[in-house]
Amino acid sequence: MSSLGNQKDSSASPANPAADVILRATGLAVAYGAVEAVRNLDLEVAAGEIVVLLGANGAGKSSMLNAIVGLSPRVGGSITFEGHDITRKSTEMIVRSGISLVPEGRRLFSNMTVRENLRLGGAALRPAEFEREFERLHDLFPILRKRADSQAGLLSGGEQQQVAIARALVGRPRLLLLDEPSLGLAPIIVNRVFEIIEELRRRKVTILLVEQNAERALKIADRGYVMSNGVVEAAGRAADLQASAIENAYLGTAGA
Amino acid sequence: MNIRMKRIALMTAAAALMLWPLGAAAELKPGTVYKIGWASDKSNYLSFVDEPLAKGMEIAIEEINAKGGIAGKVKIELDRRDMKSDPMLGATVVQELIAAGANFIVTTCDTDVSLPGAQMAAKASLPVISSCGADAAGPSQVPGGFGFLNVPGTLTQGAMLAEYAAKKGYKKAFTLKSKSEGYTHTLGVAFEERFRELGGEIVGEAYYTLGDSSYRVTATKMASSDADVIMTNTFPPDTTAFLKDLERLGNTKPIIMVDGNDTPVIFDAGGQLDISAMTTYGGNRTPGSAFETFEKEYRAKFGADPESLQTALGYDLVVSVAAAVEAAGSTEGAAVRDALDNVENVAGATGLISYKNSPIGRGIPKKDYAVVTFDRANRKFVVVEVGFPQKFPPVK
Amino acid sequence: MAMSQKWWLRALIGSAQILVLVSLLVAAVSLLGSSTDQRILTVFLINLIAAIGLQIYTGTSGIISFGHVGFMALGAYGSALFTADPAIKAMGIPNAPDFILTSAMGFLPAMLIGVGVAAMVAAVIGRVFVRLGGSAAAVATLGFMVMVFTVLSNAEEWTRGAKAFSGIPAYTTMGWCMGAFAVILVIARLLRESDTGLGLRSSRDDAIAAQASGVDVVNSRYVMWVASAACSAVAGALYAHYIGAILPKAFHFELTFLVVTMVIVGGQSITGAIVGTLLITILAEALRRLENGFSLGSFSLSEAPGLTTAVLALLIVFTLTMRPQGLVGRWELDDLTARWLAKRRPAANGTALPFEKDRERNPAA
Amino acid sequence: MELMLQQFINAVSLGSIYALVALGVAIVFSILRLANFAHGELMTVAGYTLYATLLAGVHWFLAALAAIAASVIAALLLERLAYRRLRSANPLTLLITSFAVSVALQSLFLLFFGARPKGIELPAFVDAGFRIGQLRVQWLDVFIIVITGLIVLSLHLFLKKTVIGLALRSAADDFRTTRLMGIKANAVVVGAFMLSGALAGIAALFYFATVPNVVPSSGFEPMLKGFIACVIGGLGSLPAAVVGGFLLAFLEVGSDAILSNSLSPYLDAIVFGIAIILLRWRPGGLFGVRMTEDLRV
Repeated sequence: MSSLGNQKDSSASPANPAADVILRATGLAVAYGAVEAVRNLDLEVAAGEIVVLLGANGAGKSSMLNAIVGLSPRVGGSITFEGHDITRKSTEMIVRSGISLVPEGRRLFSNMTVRENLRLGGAALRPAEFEREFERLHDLFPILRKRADSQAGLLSGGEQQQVAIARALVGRPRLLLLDEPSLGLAPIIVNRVFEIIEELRRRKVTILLVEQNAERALKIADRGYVMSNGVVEAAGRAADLQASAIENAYLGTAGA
Repeated sequence: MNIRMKRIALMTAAAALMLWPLGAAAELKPGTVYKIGWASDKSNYLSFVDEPLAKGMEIAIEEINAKGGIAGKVKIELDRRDMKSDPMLGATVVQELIAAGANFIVTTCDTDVSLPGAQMAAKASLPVISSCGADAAGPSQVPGGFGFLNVPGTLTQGAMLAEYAAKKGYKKAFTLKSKSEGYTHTLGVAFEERFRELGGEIVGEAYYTLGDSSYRVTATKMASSDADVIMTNTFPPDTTAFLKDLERLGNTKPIIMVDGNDTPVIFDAGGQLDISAMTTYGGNRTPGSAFETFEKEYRAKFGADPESLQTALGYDLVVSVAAAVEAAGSTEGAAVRDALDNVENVAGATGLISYKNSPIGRGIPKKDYAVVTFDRANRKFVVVEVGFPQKFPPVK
Repeated sequence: MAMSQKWWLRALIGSAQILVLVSLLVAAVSLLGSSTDQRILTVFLINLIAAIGLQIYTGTSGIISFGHVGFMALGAYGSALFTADPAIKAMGIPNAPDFILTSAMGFLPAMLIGVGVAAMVAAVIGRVFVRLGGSAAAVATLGFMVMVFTVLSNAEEWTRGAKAFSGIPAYTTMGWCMGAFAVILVIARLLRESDTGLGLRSSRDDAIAAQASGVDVVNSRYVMWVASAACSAVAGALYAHYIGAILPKAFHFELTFLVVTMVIVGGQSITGAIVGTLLITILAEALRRLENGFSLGSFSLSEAPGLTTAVLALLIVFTLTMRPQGLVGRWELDDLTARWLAKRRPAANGTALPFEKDRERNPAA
Repeated sequence: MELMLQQFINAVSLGSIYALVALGVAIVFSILRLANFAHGELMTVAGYTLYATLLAGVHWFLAALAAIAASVIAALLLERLAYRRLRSANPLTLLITSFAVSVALQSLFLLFFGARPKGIELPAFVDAGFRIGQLRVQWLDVFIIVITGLIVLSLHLFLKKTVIGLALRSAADDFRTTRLMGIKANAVVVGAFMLSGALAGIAALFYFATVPNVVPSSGFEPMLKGFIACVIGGLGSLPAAVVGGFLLAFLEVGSDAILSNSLSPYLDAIVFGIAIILLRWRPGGLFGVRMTEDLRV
């Protein structure tokens, strides 16, 4: 449909035009005081897709994710989720409407147990429902069974990342936002994280992923956006982006 | 007339001569107003005594003004302003009152907090009285002899309490004092001094901080001591908390208390009151007494029983000042000061008041104390003894 | 012009600007005000010195102290004991040591003794306090204030205990107050603009980063702590020699909260302390006069005790709700005037203004 | 021996009240970093409610419930009217605001009820007790200690087992991430103030059972004690608040019980002195480690 260099054209549309677009950001702008983090950004995610946001540090990727859930100060544009305008909604209402964010650095409640962390992730669920969801997650995250009553802060980084993802999933979100899930993890653990993401894909979970590890991210993603200095520099099918990205210095120098 | 008395009489005469021209110049003119300026606490912790005092003063002022004023000529006006128990603001307010034409200054119910304001009044040659502050050293710290107290002070009351205790046959006392204030300390010390003098022994001393809620450690110590009487220098709400703690420990030792507790709130303390007594003012409370008349007037005006003894002290203050102004025949500061110094047997609500030749010290009135017990069923005080201590510690 | 300005020059210019404004205020009240107004002005200046004293520590370290009124008390008693009339001391504190009983010093040497005592106490206990931040500091300093109060209330041989210590000569005049104010203002600004002060201020937001860039936070705080205690003691000495009779209760919770509120409402700068003191003095006085003046007719405001205090407290809440950083935030008067000048004459060469340059490191939270 | 046991009971009973006050202070602090000076006034509200209802002849049990309800309502009003706008302000501003709120409330109490103490007519059982040998035990103490134990236990279970409880804990740890769980920020803050108000109300019942009078400034002393207890234990941690409360009570009772006459007037100074030394040794309090720099400007 499009190739690298065609900015913000129809390539921003989902891979499968028939699929429903569930998240749509239009002309989004985010600013911290005088510092603009994201400018005039258009982005779409369709049901069942994995979309990856790429870019160097400070490109505005995390600000973008945070803006979707209302944690970053949005100064312009709009966001709709499943047809509803969520631009002015509070974080908790956005989360309750079906979007879940796994924040950068995992941010588990370190003084609480794994089980308690997950219970909060499913805060809206009734106890019985929660138990069912908790059980359901066990095959994907065996760690939950083993360490359910361990203090979250005492787990290893990889284990914490799994718990963080599980915590985001337990409330059965229709869109999962993953912020740098492989950051600071050993390579072997990173493999495990990507395995989990692939498994989620098989289970038809819609994911918007922010990732530094472009090569691996593009392998599992359907589509990708490349951000630099707060704007989208390129967008398109993951395969196209991948081919160009490897030979092009875009990703390495995007933040320069 | 002995030589000393003669000398005093001569000196008084001389003073009167010296003041003559001034007095003549400011002779009481009909239709004029005598303004009492009061730097009072309306909104801080001393307001709990100044508020009832104000009501008592109001009654006395109405009574006097209804008869045409002092000597039938000069009406009294009260200008009461808030000093929030702050000594610095107290001095400011006194200055303001002087500027507003006050003839006489009243300060709040604490001689120590009052002192800066009192000194300010003295500098302007106005007599000044603490509404119910009780430190006998107070007047001597105000220059020019302008300082007065409205009550006989902690030394005499402490001695009165000690004499009562000795009369009851108590030998060993345990005292509770606080160094948070002068009143809560000097009275207890005077009691101890006089009690020892009478052959008693102080077997224990405890201290509290004003506003403490728990007296259990102290109460436990007291209950388990070999004291045969407990003397406390507290006032409510501290007293009620203290007595409750004693009650719950099953204390049976008699408790003697001080005038700060002369308020119906004390009856919340419960059972321990049955074995307690208290010194206070207002000796004679029998039917037909000045005290009873005052209470009647109070009820007529405010539709309720006086909320504390301070109401009567407020009445006393005004009648003493009015008597002095009448005797001076002048509203001039120094003249009123000298006249107040010579006031003798003025009928106040709490009995006869005399500043003349005060045995305690210049500026400090002599009036009888009462020892009262508690009629819990009717929430009334019962006078068991009236009098004044034989001896008391000197002013320090 | 601003770029090359030396830190000490900036401090002096800033002090001079404030001094001019306060002098104008003093002149106006002295010429036009009643005797009561002048009295209130003197009390205002004493509170001002106390507030600046506290701000020297709080404004630079970002740590609150509820203990500085304790230093005021030490300054007050220290100075009063050496100046009071020996005849009165012989009556009031006959058991005090001879060097106190016989002493009848002038104001300045006695004040310096009071200041010295406070500074010494601050130096001894300072090492403990400067390591505390946050609530721990709040409670510990409050504890220090209670300890001073308790000791003064109990040291009957020296202080007459809880009773008023009187006979203190009325040395405090408007001239003394203005002189002391000027000196302390300059000291405060110099400390604030010095490397120590600047480094410490940068540590308020990020202590670790500041330490990494070479700021010795603990020692810098210690310097400010002792200096601020000494300045508070000056306020105490002026207080004692103005009021003529002091008692421990005068230096307790109420004065503590008054001074702390003045500082917090004003902001984090020396100018802030002044603005806060001015605002609270004016509000309290206006309400007080309203209460006293409103006694005509059937309704009298003075029959509603506590109402004016409640109104004052609510105004403080309102002010802080509107401006959580305090009225002037972290700015000094000279920053504000420089900014104002810059707005009027758009900078031709685009050089950074001093406050922008220096305070970039220390942005408001 | 009996004397020591008696003082021990005194300390446990006193410690229970301190612990309840400290818990109330700590719950709000842990979530908002607000050292709420006006916590004492919540107790005073409960005190005046007790006074008014008992005076009106209401049964003591209903009066107690009314008192607790009143302080919960007062806590919620404070949150809504005074603190909500300041939620992101720095802790020192919050502290001074809460102090000003405390002064304002005291002035309003003075305006409505006057400065004189108002007597609270306690039911007779409050004074009843029994003896074990020489030891005199009051039912009130038993009651205070048992109820405090139950409250601490049920609070523990509440924080451990319910989603709201978990949310309160997680908000104390990381407010932002708590919101990412779909938990309403307002609900958490309001919940914290409700709990704090309820604890203040219950603490007030016990407090006014020992001091049967209420004055406008009644709440100041217990608030200060609760605050000290929190800081000694470690601000921000609820178990630490409980331990701090008991520690402070034992410190006070212990020093008061053993001090000689010449030293006992210095009790306040000694208790504070020990607290300061403790803080010097562990600036975050005995059990708190992460909250040392909370109250910076």
